[in-house]
Amino acid sequence: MNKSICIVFNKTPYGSQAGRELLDIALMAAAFDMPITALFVEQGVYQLLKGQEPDILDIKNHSATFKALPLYGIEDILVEEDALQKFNLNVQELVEIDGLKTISSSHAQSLLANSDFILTL
Amino acid sequence: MNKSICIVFNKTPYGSQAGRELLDIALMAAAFDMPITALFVEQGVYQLLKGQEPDILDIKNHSATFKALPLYGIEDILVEEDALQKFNLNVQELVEIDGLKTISSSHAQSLLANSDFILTL
Amino acid sequence: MKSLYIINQPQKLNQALPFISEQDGILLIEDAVVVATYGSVQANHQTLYVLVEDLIARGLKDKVGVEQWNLVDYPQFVELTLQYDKSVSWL
Amino acid sequence: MKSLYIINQPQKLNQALPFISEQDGILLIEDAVVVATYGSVQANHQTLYVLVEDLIARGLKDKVGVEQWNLVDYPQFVELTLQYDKSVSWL
Amino acid sequence: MATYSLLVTANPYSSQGQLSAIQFAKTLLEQGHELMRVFFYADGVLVASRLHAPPADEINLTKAWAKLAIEKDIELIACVTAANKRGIVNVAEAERNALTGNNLDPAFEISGLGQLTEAMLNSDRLITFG
Amino acid sequence: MATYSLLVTANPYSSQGQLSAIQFAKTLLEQGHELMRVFFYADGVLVASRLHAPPADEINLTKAWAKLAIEKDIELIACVTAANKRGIVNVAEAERNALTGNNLDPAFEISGLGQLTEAMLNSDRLITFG
Repeated sequence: MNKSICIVFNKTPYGSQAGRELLDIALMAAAFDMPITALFVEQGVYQLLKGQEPDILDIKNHSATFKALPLYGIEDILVEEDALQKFNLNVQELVEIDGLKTISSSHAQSLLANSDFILTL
Repeated sequence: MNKSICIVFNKTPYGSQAGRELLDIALMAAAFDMPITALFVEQGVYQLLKGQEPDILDIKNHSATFKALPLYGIEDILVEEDALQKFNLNVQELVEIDGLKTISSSHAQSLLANSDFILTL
Repeated sequence: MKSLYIINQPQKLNQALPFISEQDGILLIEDAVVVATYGSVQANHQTLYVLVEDLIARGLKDKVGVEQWNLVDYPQFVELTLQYDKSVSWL
Repeated sequence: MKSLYIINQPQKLNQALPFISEQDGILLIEDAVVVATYGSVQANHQTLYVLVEDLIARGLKDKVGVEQWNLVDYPQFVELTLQYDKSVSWL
Repeated sequence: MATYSLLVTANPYSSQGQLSAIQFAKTLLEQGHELMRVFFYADGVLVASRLHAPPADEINLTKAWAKLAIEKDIELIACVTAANKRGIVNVAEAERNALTGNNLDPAFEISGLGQLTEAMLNSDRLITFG
Repeated sequence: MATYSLLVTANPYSSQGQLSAIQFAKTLLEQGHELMRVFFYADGVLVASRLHAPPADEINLTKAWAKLAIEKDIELIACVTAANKRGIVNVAEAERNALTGNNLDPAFEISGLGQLTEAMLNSDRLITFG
């Protein structure tokens, strides 16, 4: 059994490159057959919002790549319920990704406890 | 009458270079005879703490330079009272600078309102 | 003097608020625009603006509480910097 | 698995806390060490550590609430990363 | 019409501030205002390197500034202390520090902090992007 | 004795993370542990430039890493995508992108993200400094 990795998105796009550069790590780890979970918490839930148009500011839109995660074998895509609520968002406003689920903070806690690696940026 | 500048220190040393690089601006503006206020708010009050020893981590100690501000003609050195209280600090724990005063947030407000330029980093 | 406070990170708004006078304006740009889409700000009579290009970039244009926030674009951003006596970027 | 959460900015501690399990450890380094010198942390049974070199650098060594915080130096920091199953830098 | 100067301290890679500054600069010029100087300080100086190779479908911020500077005759000045510390050097600074190479983009100039103070005193507005 | 790898994403100029990483690396080596690899990513790659000229009385982080790498035979690897975007290029990347110059310090290597994944799989501990 390969070591597992949980990649934690906790920052808004596009004020930093964190989302973009974490995605690159996720795709590379998938190529090494590591079991991967993508976890979106706090302001990281904004990464998944539908209808982003950063191109109007000459910024590349990476949000479509999230949709492709299942194609790379990344099927655990989890979004923190409390964050959605706090920011007045609902799941219907997020990009449609096969298998995307919301989870509670306590569920996130045990998920993190059981991962071999946890990365944030 | 020259334009006045208020330089706002609001970050802890030494996790960033902000304190150091704001000091350089203050000294340069003083050379141009601009009336200068150095204002320490929020976590910026840690810049003035006595007994800093960043050299043990190979970081240069810039806190002594604050003491020299009056020599450069910078005599308005103001520290936010609320921040000291919030962080459990008192004026006796700060480096001794001639003319250093504590001020309330509302006093800081009117000071900022009356400055021609305000810089943070 | 009236100042325009420019805020570019969400957590900076609450840090800056105690120092902003009643007659001042507050403009949210970059990542800070998310603040205009949830809850309400404990502003003290200041006029509140949010940069529309940064909202559109993040897919948030339709989620702003417009009763509290004035949407401005870049041309209006430039005009605001002239309308106020000075601009302050609270970093 | 027991994790060591490494926090290097003051505001990150409260953001990370909801995700940290009871059996985990929390280590404050760099600018985050200031948190150990005021108020108290709403920790949920986690063991709390603070890096002493970063406290000394900032003149804060004598201001730590030692009933809640364990002071560790760099050699102990390395030992902690082995004592816990993994380390997590919550950036 | 007003005279602006900009102070840009934003990291060109991990923040959005350089892009905002460019957008603001273009807009004020379109409105007929004058842009006297853009002063780069702190991590803002990193944009003055000519060695950037971003992916082909992404903006090259250095070239975007350079284009603006050439078309509109705007001074782009990077603070010498901030730049040397951050690995941005022109030929003279490289020689003075015995470095094997240099990387300053020709659209930018290296100078002292006095250029910022002077910009403050001689512009109607100074806007900071951090 | 354990095998470590480090992931360093900290900006070398506006954060303390590079210094913390060097201190941690020295300490673990003193304790007899092994340091397999230091992988630089995001703004962390900026330290791999050989063109830094910090003030004489301040630490040169690039040289501090290089000293450690040479004395203890440690791999210092900067991610190629992160590096090119941030103006850190070796001779080959400079040619490929038609850049006039290069600035990679000889103690560092440019390689792909796979080197990070491999370090994760082959070390007992991965510690991140951001």
